[in-house]
Amino acid sequence: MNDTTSRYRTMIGHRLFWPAAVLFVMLAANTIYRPGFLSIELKDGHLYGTPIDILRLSAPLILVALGMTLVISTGGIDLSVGSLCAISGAIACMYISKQPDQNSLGVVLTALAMAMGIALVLGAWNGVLVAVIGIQPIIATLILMVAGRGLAQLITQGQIITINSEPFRAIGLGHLLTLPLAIFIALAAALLVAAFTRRTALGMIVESVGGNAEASRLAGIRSGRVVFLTYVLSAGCAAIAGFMMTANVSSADGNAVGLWVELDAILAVVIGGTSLAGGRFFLGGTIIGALIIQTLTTTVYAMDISPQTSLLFKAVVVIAVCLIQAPAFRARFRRRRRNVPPPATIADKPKEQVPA
Amino acid sequence: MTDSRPVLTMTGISKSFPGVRALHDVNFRLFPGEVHALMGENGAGKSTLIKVLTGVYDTDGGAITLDGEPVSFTGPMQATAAGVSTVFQEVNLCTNLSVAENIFIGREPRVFGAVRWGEVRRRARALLARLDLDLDVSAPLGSYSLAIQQMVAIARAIDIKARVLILDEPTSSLDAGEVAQLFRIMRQLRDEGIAILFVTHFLDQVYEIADRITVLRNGGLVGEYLTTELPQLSLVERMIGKELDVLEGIEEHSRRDLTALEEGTPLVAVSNFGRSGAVEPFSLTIHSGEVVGLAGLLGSGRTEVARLLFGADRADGGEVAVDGTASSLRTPAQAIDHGVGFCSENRRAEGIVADLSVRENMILAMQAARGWLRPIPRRRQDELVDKYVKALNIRPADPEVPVRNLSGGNQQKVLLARWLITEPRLLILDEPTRGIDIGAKTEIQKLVAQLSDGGMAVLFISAELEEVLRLSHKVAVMRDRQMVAQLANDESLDADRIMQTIASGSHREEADR
Amino acid sequence: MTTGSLTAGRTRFRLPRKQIPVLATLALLLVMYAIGVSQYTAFSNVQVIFNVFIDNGFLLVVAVGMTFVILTGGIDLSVGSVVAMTAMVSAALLQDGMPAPLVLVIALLIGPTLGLLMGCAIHFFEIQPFIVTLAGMFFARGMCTFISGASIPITDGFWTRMSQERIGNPQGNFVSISVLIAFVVVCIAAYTLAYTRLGRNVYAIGGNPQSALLMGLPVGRTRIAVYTISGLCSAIGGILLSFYTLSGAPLIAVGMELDVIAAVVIGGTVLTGGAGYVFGTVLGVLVLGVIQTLITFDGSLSSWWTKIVIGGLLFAFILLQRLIGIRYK
Amino acid sequence: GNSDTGGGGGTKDDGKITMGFSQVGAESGWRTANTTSIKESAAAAGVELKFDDAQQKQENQIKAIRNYIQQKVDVIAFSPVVESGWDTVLKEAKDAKIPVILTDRSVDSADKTLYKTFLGSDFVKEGKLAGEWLVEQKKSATGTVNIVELQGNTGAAPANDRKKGFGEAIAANPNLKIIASQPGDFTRAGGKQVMEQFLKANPKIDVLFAHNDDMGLGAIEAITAAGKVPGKDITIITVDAVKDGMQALADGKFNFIAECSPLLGPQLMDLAKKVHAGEEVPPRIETEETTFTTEQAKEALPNRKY
Ligand SMILES: Nc1ncnc2c1ncn2[C@@H]1O[C@H](COP(=O)(O)OP(=O)(O)OP(=O)(O)O)[C@@H](O)[C@H]1O
Ligand SMILES: Nc1ncnc2c1ncn2[C@@H]1O[C@H](COP(=O)(O)OP(=O)(O)OP(=O)(O)O)[C@@H](O)[C@H]1O
Ligand SMILES: [Mg+2]
Ligand SMILES: [Mg+2]
Repeated sequence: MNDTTSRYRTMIGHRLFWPAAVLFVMLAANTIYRPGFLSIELKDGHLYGTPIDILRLSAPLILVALGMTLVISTGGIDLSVGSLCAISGAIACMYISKQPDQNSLGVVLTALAMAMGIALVLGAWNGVLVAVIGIQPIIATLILMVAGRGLAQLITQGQIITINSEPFRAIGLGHLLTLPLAIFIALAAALLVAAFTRRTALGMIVESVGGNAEASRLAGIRSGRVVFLTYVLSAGCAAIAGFMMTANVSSADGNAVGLWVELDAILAVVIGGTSLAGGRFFLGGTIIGALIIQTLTTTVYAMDISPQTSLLFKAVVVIAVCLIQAPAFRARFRRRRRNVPPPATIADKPKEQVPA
Repeated sequence: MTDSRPVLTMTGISKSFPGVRALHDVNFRLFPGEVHALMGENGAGKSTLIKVLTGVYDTDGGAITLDGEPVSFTGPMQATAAGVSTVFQEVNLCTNLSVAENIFIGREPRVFGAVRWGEVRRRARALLARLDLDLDVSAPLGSYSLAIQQMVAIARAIDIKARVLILDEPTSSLDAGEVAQLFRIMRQLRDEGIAILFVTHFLDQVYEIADRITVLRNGGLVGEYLTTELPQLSLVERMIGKELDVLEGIEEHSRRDLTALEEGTPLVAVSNFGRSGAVEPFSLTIHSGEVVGLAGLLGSGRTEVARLLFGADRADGGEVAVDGTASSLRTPAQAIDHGVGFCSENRRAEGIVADLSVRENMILAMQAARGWLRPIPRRRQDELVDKYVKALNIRPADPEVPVRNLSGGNQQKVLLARWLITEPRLLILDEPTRGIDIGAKTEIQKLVAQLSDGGMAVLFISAELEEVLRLSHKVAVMRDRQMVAQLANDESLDADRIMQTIASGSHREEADR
Repeated sequence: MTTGSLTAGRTRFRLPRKQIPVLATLALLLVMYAIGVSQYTAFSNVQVIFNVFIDNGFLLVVAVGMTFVILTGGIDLSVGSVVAMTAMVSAALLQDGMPAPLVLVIALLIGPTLGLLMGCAIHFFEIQPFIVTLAGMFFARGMCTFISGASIPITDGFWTRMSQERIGNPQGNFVSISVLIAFVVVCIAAYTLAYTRLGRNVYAIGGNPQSALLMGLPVGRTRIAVYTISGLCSAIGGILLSFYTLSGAPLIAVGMELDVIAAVVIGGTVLTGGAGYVFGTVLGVLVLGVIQTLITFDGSLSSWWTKIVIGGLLFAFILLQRLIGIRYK
Repeated sequence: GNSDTGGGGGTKDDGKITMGFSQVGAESGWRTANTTSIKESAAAAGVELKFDDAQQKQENQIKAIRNYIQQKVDVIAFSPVVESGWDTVLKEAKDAKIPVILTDRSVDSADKTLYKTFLGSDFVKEGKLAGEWLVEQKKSATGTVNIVELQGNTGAAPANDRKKGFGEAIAANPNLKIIASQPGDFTRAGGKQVMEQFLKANPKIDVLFAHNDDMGLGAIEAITAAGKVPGKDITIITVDAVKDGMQALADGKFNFIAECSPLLGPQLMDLAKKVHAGEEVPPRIETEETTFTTEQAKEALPNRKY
């Protein structure tokens, strides 16, 4: 085996290769369809262009998906993130709208702190249900998913709260160094989470708990605390995403903010290579997953795919992405080419009982 | 001996995993009416050969014939249908199903497609009776100890009317009585003309039951021998590829003067420690540098004692003193804080985290004790891991492979390393030598002796009485989930006396010194 | 050496343990019903109970299918969309004048076919069920809007009869035909899970798929079968829904998968698989139904309070269920 | 006047009318205004209201109606989530002799006796009004006028009907061309994101027709961000006339709004009383709605409640 092929092999074997390849193909397809797709221009000191849009629009999803990655890695799931986005956005906007000077930085910071605080409390609530009381995560977070929408609407009294606050708007639409601020926020969050998990031992401990909760307990890990922490973290990420979503349109809509974002986030996590059964997690993969999803959405609009077929299109792409990534599929494909009968596929992953 | 045609042949079998060549051009044959032992160190490729045979893995090359016909199974289902019945290493049953179901699932007696539950239970009871087991067959399998699960797996395999029976380390968690029971049945089956492939690390067992031996080393075939023509020593030499000089040194260690140790405050002293439904309250003191052996039959409650002492289960009552001060051992984390370590007998469910790498598995307990905010520096991790990979001879020696890819015995060593890294003051070892090859086993025994010399206390549980006797200063005997005796390990103590204690349970006066 | 025969195993109390979650659910359900009766006079009408069944017949059928999937440790997110697609296809075909029996056959084939395909993708390519069925969900929902952007009414005589036939006393207490169909489905499912090999394999795979494989069980076939069954149940659910609403609407049953999963889990089935009963699922569906009935009977909640109260009741219920479960374990 | 003897579910003959109302949900500001209007008017009119939020699900509405039948309310009113599929339950209501009033959205039952009357807006007409205004504005335009459309939720009646009405109206001038049409889900975020892509994909956009104010408001953000001036570079037409939308219209960011009034409460209570008393009511009552231009908006804005 010569050097180039082996390097080629390791590249192909890298976890992020396939998600990245899919993203690349999607961008390429768009560019072929509409040559201007990738062009970026500088206008009044800001960069504009579809790639920038994709980055900016995927920022909230990236945030939510980062938290979701950790939760999923413990073998859990957090369905309440969408509602948490709505609640945090609603609280922030509600507070700001009540203040005489909406443009004061102090007001905005207070609003953010308040909303973040409440989001963390709600995250802690999820954490207690899952880690202390031992309710199955999907149900535990379903409670807040349902009730949380109600809470968000309760806060806004069912109205759409419109505010006029430049500092708040900046979270969604501001610019820094010619790029949208949202990109930096998402990036900072990603780096923070990465540092938080990979520079400390938290990442490994989370993976250990997700991989085998009982073994982790017997190794002295206080898994309850770890699981609890991930739900709080997830809520925190969702809150920031909520700020971004509401800042984007300078208004809080308790009903629409973050609707179905939990599904997209889970999808991003899984496309990124993290197993829903828990265990290993890949933050880089998650980010690529989120970008894929946003590119998909943008593509639907850009190619003017009819609304009637856009969901079909999404289904096809999701399946294609996952098929290409699935080792079993690739193995089959390769073997077909080599003309050897297909093997028995075995699920080699022993199943660990995750506490409900 | 058999001179008929082999019922099963495997020729030129090769199998690679990413980065590991698990099997390389291995030949193997199995005659009807023989017990054929497959021997080799941990990671030699025994289990892989069996999995290739039964179609769990597909081969990279080679051919398999059954009754002269070339076969290529796509999975155990096909293999079973063709008359190859297998007990895989590690218990592979469904703990959520009942005992009876585990035995008969896939082959339930039915009328018009409906399972006859009464019949299933009746037959299960009858079958287990043959193995001298009296279980509640409708209780979930998970409520029984690993050893019993192992017996159930065997029961399932022997009930399948097969021509070839494969047993991958079936005896690793069984005690002598159970083994005898199993051998009785194996002989019976052999006499009926069934070919039996048997994997074990117990040499005595091999010489007791096997007619023929095939030795693997590092994924390659060393040779096929008739048991009668291969002395034990040369078998070992063939397995490990060098001469063996291991057993020396340990013997002296044991029967040492206990009184020297017993001075001063005990490291851990528990009294009236128990848990209803699991273990009757017991009292036990363990001093630094002392090795306490726990002896008893299957299900006598040894594991329960260990779990209580580690806080894996909560005790109902009783006092605990560590270093003479009252303490509590209510959670594993607490126990670890007190310097206790616990190597579970059930390594798959309670030991390894299969997804994580060897390195991560090893440092897990130490990291947990430090808390997640203080990660162990990578350099230090590598040092520690390196040290124990070498010390325990873990293979493959790459600490970054997922631990799931290691052979069973090597996984066990990783677990051991996990606890040694924490430098515990009391190490509880529940069946640490299970599934470990003879070389490694003596290494571990030596290690235990060394550790105790260095002042570590060890609670040692093993189904092998000889091992317990060789290592312990004191032997606590369990029967029916009661600690019936604690015997000093002096000249007068031997396996027979312990068995007697177990049988009669009348040595209470010697307990609680 | 001698061995005494082992008398292992605990036989402290035989019956409960496995059934405890289900029994807890049942008890709490009765308590909830009692609260309803004491608070609202009209709640005690027998018809209220019948209505819970009439209104949740399709949910029940779909939940039964989901029970199979969850018992194997999988999940099927496509059910809501498949229900909608089935209803849509039936409505569209009937509108085109196709005879009812033929429509029934076609409609009942679509769901299982999609389920089969998803099962194959999950088994052969080892893609996570969540993703495969999510794609299935997108696909089926896309098909709905593709067929028509607006709802299609059904005027076919057979459908109308199935919809409006009242079994029992038409003026007093009655149930619909859908309820009977749902019951038949429940019984068949319960029988399948308890008494057939397929059913037992489902539990085995849920317990430990790798062990099941090594025990020589047809893991692949079973896994594909459960997704097909779930597809079939969704198709039946879709037909029942089209009886129920006498129409096909592209956005009907949105989010139904969550209701269904919630019902199954409330009924005591563990999401990781291997433990649970169809009877539990029936109870789970009833719990959701009764919660909803309670809220409608109250009739004083604003939209947001409705959601908060549903969440609260769900929480109270699950908490109690959990506490009772722990208490008796 | 009423002799309130109260107690439990609405028993008949206590003089006070009990009404069961099943609302679609609380998906938009428009809807909450609608709900508030109904609740307030019920209180004012002395009608005991049983309110239920169906959370966008037809199944839930059917369930609610069944429960109202059990509770023997005097009148049932509801805004159907979808058009079809109400015959069975409406028949049950009819058998129980409970009159039914539809609000906001209609049903397509062939049997018109199943409900007493319909009260609400005509979405097709709203679309038409918007289209007609545009045709009028652009009648002198020579080249093609490129129109983009932000639709409501796929399949929702207002979306379908407004699209239809608008399309019919602009057919009058072949120069008017819809070059892109995508759902923005009635939300600001949706409107914004879709508009951004419209702007990228189409160099020349003259007109935006948004199916509601919120999407239009989102689109304004996108248009501004792209360096264009909403209301000038791109003519914006929307439907609804909620407060924020009216403000935008007054500010000249929108150009035209076709009203869709949520304040159905008073009319509904009137109808309920009439129906309960057995009076004949017309089978279809359309809410009084108007259209707004910038000037009219400036005038109307100060007394806008929602
Ligand atoms: N799924 C796998 N992926 C990668 N490597 C594997 C896998 N299974 C086994 N191996 C490797 O193949 C080699 C042979 O393993 P095998 O399990 O056959 O050993 P064994 O002889 O059964 O050992 P033991 O006595 O410890 O059970 C080992 O080096 C092991 O690490
Ligand atoms: N959760 C449980 N439910 C019911 N019975 C149990 C449970 N756990 C253990 N037992 C029973 O308690 C007894 C003691 O088990 P334990 O595992 O302590 O035995 P042991 O002496 O360690 O035996 P082994 O050699 O099998 O490990 C066994 O009979 C076992 O079946
Ligand atoms: Mg092995
Ligand atoms: Mg044990």
